[in-house]
Amino acid sequence: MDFNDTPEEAAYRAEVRAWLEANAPRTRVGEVSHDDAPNLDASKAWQRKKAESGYACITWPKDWGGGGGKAWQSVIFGQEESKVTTPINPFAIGLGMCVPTIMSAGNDADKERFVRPAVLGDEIWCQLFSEPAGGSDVAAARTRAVRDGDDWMINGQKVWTSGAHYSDFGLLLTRTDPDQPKHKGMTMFWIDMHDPAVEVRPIHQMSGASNFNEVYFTDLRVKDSQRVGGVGEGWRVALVTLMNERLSVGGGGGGSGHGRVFKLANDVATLAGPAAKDAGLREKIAEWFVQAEGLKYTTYRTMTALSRGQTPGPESSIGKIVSAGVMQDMAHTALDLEDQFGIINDPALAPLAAAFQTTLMAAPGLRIAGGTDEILRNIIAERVLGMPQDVRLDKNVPFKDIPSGR
Amino acid sequence: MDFNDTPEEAAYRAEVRAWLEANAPRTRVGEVSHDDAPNLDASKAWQRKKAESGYACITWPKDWGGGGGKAWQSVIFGQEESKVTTPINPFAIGLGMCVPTIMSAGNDADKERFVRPAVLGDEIWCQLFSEPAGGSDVAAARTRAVRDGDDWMINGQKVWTSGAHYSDFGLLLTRTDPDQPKHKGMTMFWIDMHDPAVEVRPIHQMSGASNFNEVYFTDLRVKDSQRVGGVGEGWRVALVTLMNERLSVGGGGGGSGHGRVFKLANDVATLAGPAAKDAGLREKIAEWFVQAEGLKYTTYRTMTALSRGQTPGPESSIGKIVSAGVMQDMAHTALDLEDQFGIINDPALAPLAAAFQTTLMAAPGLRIAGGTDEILRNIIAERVLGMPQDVRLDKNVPFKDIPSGR
Amino acid sequence: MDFDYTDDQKFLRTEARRFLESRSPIEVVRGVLNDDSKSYDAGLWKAVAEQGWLGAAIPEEHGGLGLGHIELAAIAEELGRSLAPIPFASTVYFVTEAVMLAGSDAQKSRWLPKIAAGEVIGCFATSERAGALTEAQVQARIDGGKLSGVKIPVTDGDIADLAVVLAREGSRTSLYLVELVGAGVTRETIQTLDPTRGVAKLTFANAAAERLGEAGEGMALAEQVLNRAAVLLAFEQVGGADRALEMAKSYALERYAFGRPIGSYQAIKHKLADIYIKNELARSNAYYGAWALQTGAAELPVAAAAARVAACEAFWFAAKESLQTHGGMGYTWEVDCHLFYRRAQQLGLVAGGAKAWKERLVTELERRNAA
Amino acid sequence: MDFDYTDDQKFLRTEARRFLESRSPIEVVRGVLNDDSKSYDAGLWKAVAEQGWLGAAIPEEHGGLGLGHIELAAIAEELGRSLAPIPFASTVYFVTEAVMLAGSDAQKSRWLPKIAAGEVIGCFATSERAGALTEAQVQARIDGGKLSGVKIPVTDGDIADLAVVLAREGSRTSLYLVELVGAGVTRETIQTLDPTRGVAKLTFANAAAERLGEAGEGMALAEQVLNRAAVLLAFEQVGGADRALEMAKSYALERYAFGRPIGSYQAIKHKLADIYIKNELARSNAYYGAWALQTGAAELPVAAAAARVAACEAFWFAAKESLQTHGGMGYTWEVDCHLFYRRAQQLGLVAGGAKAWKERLVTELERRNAA
Repeated sequence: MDFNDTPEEAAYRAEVRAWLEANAPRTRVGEVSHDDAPNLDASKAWQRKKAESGYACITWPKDWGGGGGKAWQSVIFGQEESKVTTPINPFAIGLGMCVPTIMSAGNDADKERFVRPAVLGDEIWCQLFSEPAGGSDVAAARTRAVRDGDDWMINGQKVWTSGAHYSDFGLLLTRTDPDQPKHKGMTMFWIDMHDPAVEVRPIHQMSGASNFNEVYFTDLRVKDSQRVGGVGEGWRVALVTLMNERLSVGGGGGGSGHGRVFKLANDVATLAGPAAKDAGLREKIAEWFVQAEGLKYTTYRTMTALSRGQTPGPESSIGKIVSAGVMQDMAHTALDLEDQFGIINDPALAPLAAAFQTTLMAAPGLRIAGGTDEILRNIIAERVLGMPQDVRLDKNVPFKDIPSGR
Repeated sequence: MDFNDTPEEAAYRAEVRAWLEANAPRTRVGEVSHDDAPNLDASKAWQRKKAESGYACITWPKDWGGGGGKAWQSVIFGQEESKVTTPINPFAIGLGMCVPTIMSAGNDADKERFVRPAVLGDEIWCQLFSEPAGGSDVAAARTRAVRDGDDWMINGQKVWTSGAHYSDFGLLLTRTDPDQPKHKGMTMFWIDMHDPAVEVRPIHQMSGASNFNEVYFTDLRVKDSQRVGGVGEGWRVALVTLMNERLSVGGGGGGSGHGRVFKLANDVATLAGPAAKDAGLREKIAEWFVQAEGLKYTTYRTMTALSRGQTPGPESSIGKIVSAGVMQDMAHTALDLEDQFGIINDPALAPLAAAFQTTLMAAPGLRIAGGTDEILRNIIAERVLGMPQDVRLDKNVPFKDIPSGR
Repeated sequence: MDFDYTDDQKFLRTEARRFLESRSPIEVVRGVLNDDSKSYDAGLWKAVAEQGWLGAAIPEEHGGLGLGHIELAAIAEELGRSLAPIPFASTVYFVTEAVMLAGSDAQKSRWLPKIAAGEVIGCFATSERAGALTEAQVQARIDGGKLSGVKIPVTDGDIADLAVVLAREGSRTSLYLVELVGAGVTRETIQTLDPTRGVAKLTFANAAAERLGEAGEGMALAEQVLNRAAVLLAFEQVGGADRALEMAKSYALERYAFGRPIGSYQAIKHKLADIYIKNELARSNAYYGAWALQTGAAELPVAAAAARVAACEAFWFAAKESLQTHGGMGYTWEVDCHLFYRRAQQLGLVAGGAKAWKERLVTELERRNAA
Repeated sequence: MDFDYTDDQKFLRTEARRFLESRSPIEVVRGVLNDDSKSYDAGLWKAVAEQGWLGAAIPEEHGGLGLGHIELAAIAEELGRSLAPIPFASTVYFVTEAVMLAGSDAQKSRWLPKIAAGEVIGCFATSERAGALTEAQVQARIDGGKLSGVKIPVTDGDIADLAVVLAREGSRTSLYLVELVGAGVTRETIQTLDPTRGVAKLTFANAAAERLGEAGEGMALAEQVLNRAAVLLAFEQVGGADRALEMAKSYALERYAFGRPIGSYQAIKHKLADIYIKNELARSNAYYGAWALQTGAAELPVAAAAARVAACEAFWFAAKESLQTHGGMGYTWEVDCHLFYRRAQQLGLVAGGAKAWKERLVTELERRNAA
C-alpha cells in the first residue's frame, strides 16, 4: 500500500498540474440554478479548453474528441482539477451517461452528430428516465410514444431531471407497447430539449432550492431516426446508461465536516462545561471521522483498481448511503448542541447554526436522490452479497395490468 | 391519570397483601434447570396454596378451580406477588396457553380431566409447536400424525420447548395431510409427556445454560380422543393458543438496570477522568432510562385498559423488542467502559464485568426467543399499522410442494 | 391505577381535533410559512381563545376554565398534530405557568384574565447565546429597576405583549415581567428553520421591568417553568409524531413500486414499526410527566426530563423517516413532510436541546440515588 | 497511488487462508473452548511457527522473514477469519513490536530469534484494574531492580515465557522485560468470556526485571506499542467480521421461512448490507493504518485509532447481527455464531476498549488542528 505515485503517474500528475496552473480559471459562481447563464458560459469555456488539450473525457478515443488516455489518468486529473477552483460541471450526466449510451446503442449518424459537440461542451444533455409514478422503479415508465407514420408522437411526464432547464438534448425512455411485459415494450429516443412541445418546470425543494425539474411532453413529434436502439429495446439501452452511472466512482469525498463541529464545540458550553470537553460529542466526532475516513480510503481502493486496469469492486456503492446519514446526524447533533440558538437561521446572527441548518435541510434529499437508502441496501444485498431479489409481481404480465394503485 | 388505587382496588390490594404476608414462602431457588425437582416441589406447593385461596387463575370460573375474579384483580395480585420472594412459576405456559386452548377447543371430558389439576399445580403443561424447519414459521410444522385404526401414530421433532423436561402433558401441533395447503391439513393433540415414545433432550445454549428442549416422537401412539379440535383444524386451534400468548401483558419490566451502570461509572475512570462524569455515558444512561420508563408506563397503560375492562391496545407488543436491544447495548457499553478488565468472567475478581457478561450472553436469546426482532416488527407493521403482509409463496399450494430448501 | 385520559379528557381531545381539523388545516400553516410578514395566524389565535383553551389550566377566579394540566395536555397533543401556527406554547406553557408558579396575587389577577381572554400574547426570554442555558450565560441586567440587555432567540418575541425575562440583579438572577409595548424595547424579527413559528431578538435599554417571584430565584424558577413546559411540549411532539406516522402509513399504502404498495416491503414496514415504537415510548413518558405535573409530584424534574428526551427523539425520528418513506415527493415543497421536519426541530430546541435535558435527567437520578 | 495488497501480498494471504483452513478449522477452536485445561492449541502454534509467520516482520538478521507489516497484516486477517486459538497477537503484535521498538541490540538479538522460532511466547501486561489504561493506574513497581505488584488481566499470561510489563520506578513508569519462568512470579488462570483465548492474573514478588527502552518512557512506549498492535488487531477483526458476514449470507440462502429463503426478505437483506458497509469502512481504515505502520508515518496515532474504532464496531456488529440472522440456531452452543460473538468482544477489549480509542483519536485530531 502506497500513497505515492508510480514514476509514470508522477510524471502525468506534474504535467496536469502545470497545465492547470497555466489554464484553469479561478472562478466558481456557486451551483447552477435557474438563472445563471453566465456561470454556464464559464463552464462551457472551461470544458472546451480541457477538450482541446485532451483533458475532457480522457479515456475516450482521440477521434471522438477524447484524450485517448487511461482510467488512472482521468482519476489523477480529477484529483488535481478538484484542487483548483473551476466552474462547476454541468456536463457530467451527458458525458457520463447519455453520450456513452449513444456511443454504444446509437446509430453512426448520431455518434457523428453528438459525441464531439458534447465533449467540447457545446451541447449539454439530460437524462429523462424517472417518472412521477416510477421513482425508484425506473422501468415503470408510462410516457407513451405512438407510431405516427414515419414519426413517433410522445406524451407524458418525467421528473427529477437535473439540468433539463439548460440542456440542449435529452435521452428519453418511453413506453411503446403497454401490452408487453414491463421490461419489454419500452423504446429509447434522443430529443431536442428546445422543441416547443417540451415544457420544463423547476421542482421547488423543501430546502427552497430548485436543482431538479419536471419535464412535460405534449404531442412531441420525433423522427424514427431519433430512436436509440431497437423498438422494444428501451430497457436494455437504459441499463447501459445506468451501468455507466454506477461505474462512476461513488461519492464519499468532502470529509466528515467534523472541523465545523470542532469549531462549534469550542464556541459553546453544555450544562457540564465547554462542549469541546464533552465526551459524548467527542465520541460522535470520532465516529463521524472514522466513517468519512473509511469512505475516503474506500475511494482510494476503487482508484487503485482503476489504475491497475481492473474493474472497481462493489465497495464504491457504500459512499452515498454513509455520507448522507452522517450529514443528517451531524447537523441534528450540532443544532441540539446550540440549544435554543439552533433555531436561528441567519448567518449574520448565528453563522454555525445557519450552516448546520443548510445541511439539515439538504440531507433528506441526499438520502433519496440517486437511489434511496432502501434501494441502495437492496442493490448491495442483491448485486454484492448475492441475496435473492424481492418477490416480483410485475414480471411476465402485460405492463397495463401491473397493479399501480391508481 | 392516577397511580392511586380506586377504593375497590385498594381494598383488594390490602386483602392480597395480608394473605401474601401470611402465606407466601420466602424461598426462591433460581431458575428451573434440568435438575431441580426440589424447586419444582416448592413451586407446586405454592401454586396449590394460591389455588385453594382463589388466587390462581383469578379470572377463571370458580368451578374450574379459578378465582372467579376480574382482570384488574389478577393484575394487582401479580404486582403484589412480585414484591415477595416466591418460587418461580413453571405453570405459565400451561395455564397461559395450553389449558385455555383445551377450554376453548377441547372436549368436555378433557376439560373435566385437565383444567382443575393444572390450576392446582399438580400437572404441568408444555407447548409443542416450533420445529427445526419452522422457527418463526410455526405453521410449517412437519411432525406427522397418521391414522392407525382408532389411533394416530406420531413421528417427528419439536424444538425450543420450555419446560418439556418437567412437564406432564403437552399440546402438540401435527401435520395430518401434507397434500392440503400449509394452514389446512394440521391437527392438534394433547399428549402424555411421560410416554416412552417421547424423548426430551436439553438444548445447549451459547450461554452454557439449557432452558429449552428438543422433543422427539418415535411411533408415539395417541387415541383419537386426544385430538383437540377437528381433523385439519390444527392451525385454527393453534391461533387460539398464540392469541392467549399475545394477550398476556408483554415484558418491559425490570427497569433499565442503569443502577448497575451508575455503580460501574463510580468505579472506573476513562482517559478523561471519572466515568461518572463522562457525558457520553451519561447520555446513554438517560436514553436507557427513558426507554425502560417508557416500557414501564406502557405496561401501566395496558393494565389500565384491563382494569377498565377493555382489551389492551397494541402498545404492549413493543416490550421485548425494546428491552432486549437495551440489554445488549448496555452490556456492551459497560464492558467497553471496563476496558481490558471487561474480559474477565469471574465474579470474585470482577463482579460487575461478570454480571454484564452474563447479560451480554443472554441478550441474543432475548432478541430471538418468542419472536425475533424482525418477526415482531412485521407483526407491529401488519397488525398494528395495517401494512400489507409480505408476499406469500406458501399459500394455496399443497404443503409438500412448498419450497423448503431441502 | 388509572393511567390514561379519562373519558371526559378523551372527549375534550376529540373535540379539539375536530376543531383544529376545520380551523387549522395545513393551508393555514402554509399561509404563515409562505408569508414572510406573518409569524402566526391571528384568526386561528382568536378562535382558540374563544374556545377557552388559553385558560384551560387557569383557575376560574382568574378567568380560566379551571381544568387540569392533563386537559391542557390533551389540547397540546392536538395542537402538535395540526402544527397550529400560533403562540400557544409561549403564552400558555411558559408565561402562564410562570405567572401561576411565581406571580403575586396582583400579578396573577392582572395578567391571567387577559391571557385567558386572548388579549395578551406572552414570550419566555432566557437565551442570550449559543449553548445550553446556564446562569453564567445571563448578561441582561437590572439597574434601578430597569432592564438592559439582549435576549436571542425569543420565540414569539416579535408579536408578544408580555415577556418573562431571566435577568441579573447584582450577582443573582431573577425573573421579570416586561411589557414589550413599553419604551426601551426593540425587537428584530429573525429567520428560523421553522418559519411557521415567529422568533425575535429583543434588545432592552432601561425598559420597565417588574420582578416575578423571589429575588435571586431566577434560574431555579426558570427551570421549574421549563419542567412544566417540557411536559406540555412533549404532548405537542407526540401529536406531531403520530401525525407523521399516519402520513407515512397512508403513503406507504397508496404508493406502488414494482407492482405492489411500498408498504408491503419490510424496509418500509420495519421503518414504520420503529417509528411506532418510539412514539409509544414517548407517549408513555409524556403521560407520566402529565401525572407528575397535575399532582405536583416531587418526581416532576425526572418525569419532565424523561418526557422531553423521549418526545424529542420520537418526533425527530418520525419526521425524518416519514419524509424518507415519501421518497422524492417528500423532498418537495408542495408535500407537507418538511413542515413536520421543521417543527420537530423547532420543538426540539425551543425549551432547550435534548442533550441538555439528558444531563438534567441524569443529575436528578444521581440526586435520587444519593437520597 | 496503490491502495491495496500487492499480488505477492495477496498470494501470501491466499496461502495463509489455505493453511489455516486445513490446520485451524473450527474443530481446533472448539477443542480449546471445550477443554478448560487448554488455553491455546500447541500443535497449531508449532505449525504457525514453522510457517515463519511469528517472524514475518522480524528482520532476517534476527531470524525473521524480514517481510513488512503489510504482509503481517495479511496474515493477521486470516488468523482473525479462522479464530486461531494461539497467542499470536500477544507474542507478535505486542511483545515483538515492543522489543523491535524499544529493545537494545542485545535484547533484540536475545529475544527476536527465539520468538521467530516459536520458542518463546510473549504477553503484554499493563492493566491492573477496571477502566481505561492511565499512568496513574500503574501500581506495580521496581525496587532494587526487582518487580513487585499485580497485573490483571494479562492475555496469554498463563502460557507466556516472557512478559513486557508496564511498571513504576520512583515517580516514573517504564517498560520491563520479565521472564515468567523465573522466581517471584505466580500466575492464576482466569475465566473469560472467550475461553478460546487464555488469560491470567500475574503476581510479582521481587521478580527479576530488565528495563526495555528509556527510563520514564513507559507510558509513551506502551502507547506506541498499542498503536502498532491496534492496526494488526484491526486486520484480525476485519477477517472475523467478513467471515461472520459470509456465515450469515450462506445461512440466509439455505434457510427457508414461509416458502422462501430468509435472504429474500429485506429485513435480512438490509441487515447484511449494513454489515457489509461497516466491514468495508473498517477494511479501508485498516489499510490506511497498515500504510502508516509500514511507512512509519507521523499519521500512525490517528490512523491506528481510526482503524481500531472502525474494526471494533464492525466485528461487534457483524458478530451480533450474523447471530441474529441465524435465529434460534444461532443461540445454540453447537452453531459457531457465539464463537465470533465472543471473539469480537475479546478483540474489542484486549488492546483497550473502543471508547478509550475514540478519546485518543479526538485528542490527536485536536493536536493536529492546533499544529
